[in-house]
Amino acid sequence: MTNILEVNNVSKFFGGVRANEEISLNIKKGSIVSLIGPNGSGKTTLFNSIVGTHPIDSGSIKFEEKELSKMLVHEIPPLGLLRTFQQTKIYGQMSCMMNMKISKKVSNSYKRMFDKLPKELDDEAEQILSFVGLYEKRHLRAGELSFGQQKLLELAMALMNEPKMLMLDEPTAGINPTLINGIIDRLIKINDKYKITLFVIEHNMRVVMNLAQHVFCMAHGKMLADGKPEEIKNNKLVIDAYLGAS
Amino acid sequence: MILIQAPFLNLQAILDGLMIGAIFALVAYGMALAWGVMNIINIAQGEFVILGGYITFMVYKLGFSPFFGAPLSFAFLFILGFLLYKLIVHRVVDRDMFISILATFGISIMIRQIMNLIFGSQVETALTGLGTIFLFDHNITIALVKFSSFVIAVAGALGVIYFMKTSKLGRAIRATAQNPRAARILGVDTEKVYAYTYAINAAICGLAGSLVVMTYTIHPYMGLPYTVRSFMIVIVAGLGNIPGVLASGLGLGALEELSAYAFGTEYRIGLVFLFLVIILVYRSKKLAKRREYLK
Amino acid sequence: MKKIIVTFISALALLFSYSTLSFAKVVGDKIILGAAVSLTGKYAGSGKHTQKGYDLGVKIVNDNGGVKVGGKTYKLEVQYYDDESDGAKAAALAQRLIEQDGIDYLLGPYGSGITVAMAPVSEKFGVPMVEANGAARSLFTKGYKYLFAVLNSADQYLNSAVDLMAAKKKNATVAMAFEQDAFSLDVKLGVEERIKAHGMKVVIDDALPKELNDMTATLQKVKALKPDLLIVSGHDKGAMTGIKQITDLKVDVPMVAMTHCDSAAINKNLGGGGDYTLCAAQWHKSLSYKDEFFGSASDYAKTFESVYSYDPPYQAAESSAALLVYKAAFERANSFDKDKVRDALAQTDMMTFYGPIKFSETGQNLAKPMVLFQVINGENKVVAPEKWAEAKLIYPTPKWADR
Amino acid sequence: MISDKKELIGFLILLFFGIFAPIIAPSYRVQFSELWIFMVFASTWNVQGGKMGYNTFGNIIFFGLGMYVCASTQIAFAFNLSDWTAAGGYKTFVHSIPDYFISLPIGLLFAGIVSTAVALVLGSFMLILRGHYFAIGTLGLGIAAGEFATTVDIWGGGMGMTVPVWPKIDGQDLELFFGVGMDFFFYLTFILFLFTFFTLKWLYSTRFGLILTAIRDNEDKAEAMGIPTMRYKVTGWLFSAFFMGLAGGLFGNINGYIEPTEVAFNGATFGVYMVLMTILGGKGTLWGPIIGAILFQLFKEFFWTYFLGWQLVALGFLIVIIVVFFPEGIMGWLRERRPEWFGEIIDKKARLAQVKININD
Repeated sequence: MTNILEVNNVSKFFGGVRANEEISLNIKKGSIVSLIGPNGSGKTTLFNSIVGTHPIDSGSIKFEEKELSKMLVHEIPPLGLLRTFQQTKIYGQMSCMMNMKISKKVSNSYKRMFDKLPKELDDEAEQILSFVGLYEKRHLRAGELSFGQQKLLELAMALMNEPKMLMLDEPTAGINPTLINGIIDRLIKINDKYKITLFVIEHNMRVVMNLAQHVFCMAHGKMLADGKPEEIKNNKLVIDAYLGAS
Repeated sequence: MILIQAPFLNLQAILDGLMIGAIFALVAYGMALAWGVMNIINIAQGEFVILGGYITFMVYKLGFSPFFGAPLSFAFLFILGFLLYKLIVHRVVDRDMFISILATFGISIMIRQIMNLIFGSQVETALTGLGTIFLFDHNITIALVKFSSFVIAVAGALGVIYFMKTSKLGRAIRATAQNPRAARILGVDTEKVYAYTYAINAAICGLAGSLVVMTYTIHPYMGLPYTVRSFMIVIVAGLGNIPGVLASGLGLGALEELSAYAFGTEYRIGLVFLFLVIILVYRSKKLAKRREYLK
Repeated sequence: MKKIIVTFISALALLFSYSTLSFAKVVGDKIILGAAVSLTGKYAGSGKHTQKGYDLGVKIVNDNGGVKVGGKTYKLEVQYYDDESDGAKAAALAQRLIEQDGIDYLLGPYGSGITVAMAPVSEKFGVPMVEANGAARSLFTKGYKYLFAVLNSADQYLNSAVDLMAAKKKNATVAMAFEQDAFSLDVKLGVEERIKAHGMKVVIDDALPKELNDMTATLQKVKALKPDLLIVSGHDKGAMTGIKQITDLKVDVPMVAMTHCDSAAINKNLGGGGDYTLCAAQWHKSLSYKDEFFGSASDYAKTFESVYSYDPPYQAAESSAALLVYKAAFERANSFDKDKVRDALAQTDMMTFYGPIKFSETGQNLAKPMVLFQVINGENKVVAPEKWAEAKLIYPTPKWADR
Repeated sequence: MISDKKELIGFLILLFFGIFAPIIAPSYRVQFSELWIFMVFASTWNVQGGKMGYNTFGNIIFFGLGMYVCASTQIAFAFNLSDWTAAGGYKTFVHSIPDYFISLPIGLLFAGIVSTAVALVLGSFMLILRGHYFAIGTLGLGIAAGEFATTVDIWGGGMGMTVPVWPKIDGQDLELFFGVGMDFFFYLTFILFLFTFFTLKWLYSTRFGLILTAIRDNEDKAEAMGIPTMRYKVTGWLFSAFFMGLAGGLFGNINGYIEPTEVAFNGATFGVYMVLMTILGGKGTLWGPIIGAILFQLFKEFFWTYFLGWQLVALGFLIVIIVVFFPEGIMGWLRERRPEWFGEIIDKKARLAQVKININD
């Protein structure tokens, strides 16, 4: 199977701090991959580097053979690579439906700028909202949702955009534990129903074990180890890193 | 081009510039304080200055030397600032900054009009009776009053900085500036700190004002340029960079004078504002390269 | 949307509450004149002189039997608005005075710029406006029919100063600093003509900003280039700032000429710094004009001082004169029809404490000359024209070293 | 075009005043024209300040610019502009009737176009700034514009310039079928308001409108979702600039006299009014600015009449009250009280639908 994302020797420094150092990883098309590591190990920085939030100091990032590292933030999603945020980012003053409708992928040509939103969008949006279980809240202002619900909404918005690959930053953080299994099921469903590659930062090992087919582990800005979940679980370095960190 | 015909004028211009720049720097320092600590932009800055000027002018009218007015203006504006905080400003401190801009703008209008109603809007100035020094056989002229106001301004600024470094309140203010929540947890009464910060800011403006009325002229509607100048100075220096504020204050003064010599006084205000825009854009362009923006 | 409806109803209510309280041009025994003067804003200083001038005029006219029209005596009254020294607002207010308050006779605002903004309105509605503080000559070049100015136009202000200079020194050098506004730029036009006529040389020509409080740059240039004559025009703040900094910097110029010296009271406020300055004035209390209401010019000064306890600047005097003009016009017209009054105004030819008033075709008062006085140890002494000179011109200004 | 009933009522009321004001209250035409223009101010400011979350003090630039461009086009159409402005004009210039009515629309058109073009240039670098930096930056720009306009001699510099007067036929104002100059411009301003109102109504109903709101709520997210925000921000500014330009052109003609810092680029009054009106009525809504403008105009007239000399103190006080106690404005207050009016509902009955979907999933 081909690689959808290839990260080669990416380094990012903030002043003296080595946030990412010589990170390399490949992600296979259609797989579910998880990225773990103690806090401050540079996971989110890596996400930011990939989606162009900040320029990287060295290395290369290829998404379907296209070099991302020189692209601007808004140029990357149209390629089909999307990310969600650890601290949820949603359009607080607008209703959930609006949040969904805007997220629909449309070309940004000046011609299409002033299109009306097609009716069938409502249907699609409602489908996906109900899929993540926000259907009845759909007319509320997104800002009024709980943190967990906002996470779900952000996920739904991402789906609305029909990406090829989705990068989720701690999708289960702050979500009611009883719902977590539901989330896992849905993520898996997303993966095989919509054929979306998932790249998930996650702390909750249970989620990782049930979700990921392949796991990368970072520590202190370096790639520590990678492999099948079970291997990682029993990997000495990984355990030390976590213990060392916690 | 007169600056080339008479080379001494350049030096003259820079000297004049530094002397007016000191006053700008003082006002700007006040703004930086309020901005850094309370995260509000005080549009009423200029009106505080002019009001301070009028207090000193009153003292002068009563027949005292305006120099006695300086501490009085300082004290009066301190009280006024404190009251204003308690009445209005404390309601906008933790709000969106634009709210604070508008609110203080409202305050500035009120102060301006009330000054006009109380003092009338004749152009006023206070005479110190100080002489003039000539250097390089009359090629360089320095009005002593300007020079002394320069000294007072610098002394005032340094005084406040010293106060910030040493006194208990000063330390509390600096702590709050760095991290209000942490400061609160450590038992700093941030409300009190804010109140005093705003009062100190006003007081500084008052001092500057009394220097303005001694050196130049005032009337109730001359506030805004001081506000915008100080804003610009703070932007150029960067928040929390006190020496930077003083430096760029002096720099702006010199630049203005030079431009006034070169293009004529008429462009002066326009250039100030244009310069402000250029600085803003330039700095954010630079940040944009790092895909960031001025926060 | 209920809110909107409520709003509109209240809007309607307020609307008509206005129209009920709007004045008529003549109520009972009162003739109501309308005026928008600068009570706030950058011209408020002079604007208040104007208002006091009007009020004093009204008072005196009313105390001396008021206005007799059709055998009935009426009292004058002025309805004021505050134009905030803002041309746009002034124009709107003029419209408001005419349309909502039903005013048929306007008094001018303070300042050329604002008069220029108001004149089109009075013209549009055919309402006569007697103005006493708008000197811009553009006012008299537009063929306005309803505008009457009791004062000389700005381009005559400082000409005699230039002439004096020319008399003292052949091809002298001149430094000029003018504010960028309708008034000062007109002063400049006049001055430039004279300068050309005398073949003088302009060495400095600076433009001053409207929010002026520092002229150092200009004055330092003057120090460097040593012109014979320095001319400054920038309303009160120009005069104040100029003298103040000339004093501070000890700038030696043989002759300094300014406008607005007396409204800024530079002879009192600046501790002798203003001495020897030449000042253009529309009027001066030492002039020998007379009328039966105020008496002589100096009587006017006394009356004014007794009421407002300061020396009347000419802005006040000319404003008071405007009221006399109206009184005479009403009585001549013997009617309140605004066009009759307008025609009566056009025929005005009278002597007042302020000087002779006779309007040209364009509504300009050409009968009265400007005067030029010099501040001589704290006193304003007329030095030109010869006819009224009460003191001899002191030239050159003594060096600061010797003062 | 107007679906909602409440909206319809509001609109009909506006229409009523728009058409009949000169008849029922002829002496208030000026205030009404001003009111329509204020509504344009507020509505266009709302595109940045309300919808997009970019609080600008700079929209006044386009107003002033439009004023000058329109006037000078009108003049240049018939005469030599520099003659006209030279020293306030020694000759008197009078437009012939056809000249007047041909030059006016051309002038207005130019006013709109030039303002828009300038907005494109300014926007492309000013809109990099965010938050209060943008606010103060545009403030500086606005004041600088006024200061530099005083140095443009072709526009009469600090003296200002007069605008062609309404044509006269042997001394009498030309009567059109609906009245003289004042009425003419009254109706023009009203038409301009309608034009603005419906354009913005349409704009807000498109994807573009939604994206503006998205930018306000979370610009980073919008970018992360692949929206080139800069392009949308600039385009949004173009709309405001165009209508402000037209408004300026009309205002110049109504006022009859243009002066740089007091009439054209008067940021201290108009520049601030438009912000207040919008906040008073409610940012980010279509009707908020309109309500705000009405209330503000009422306040203003009231102060002028009953607070002579104190009116600006009162205004300052009003500003403080508004921003301190009603930062959300009237519409915001309504939204708190009546969320359902704004379609904020928890849709209980739809649970069934949800189940259905899950099944066939």
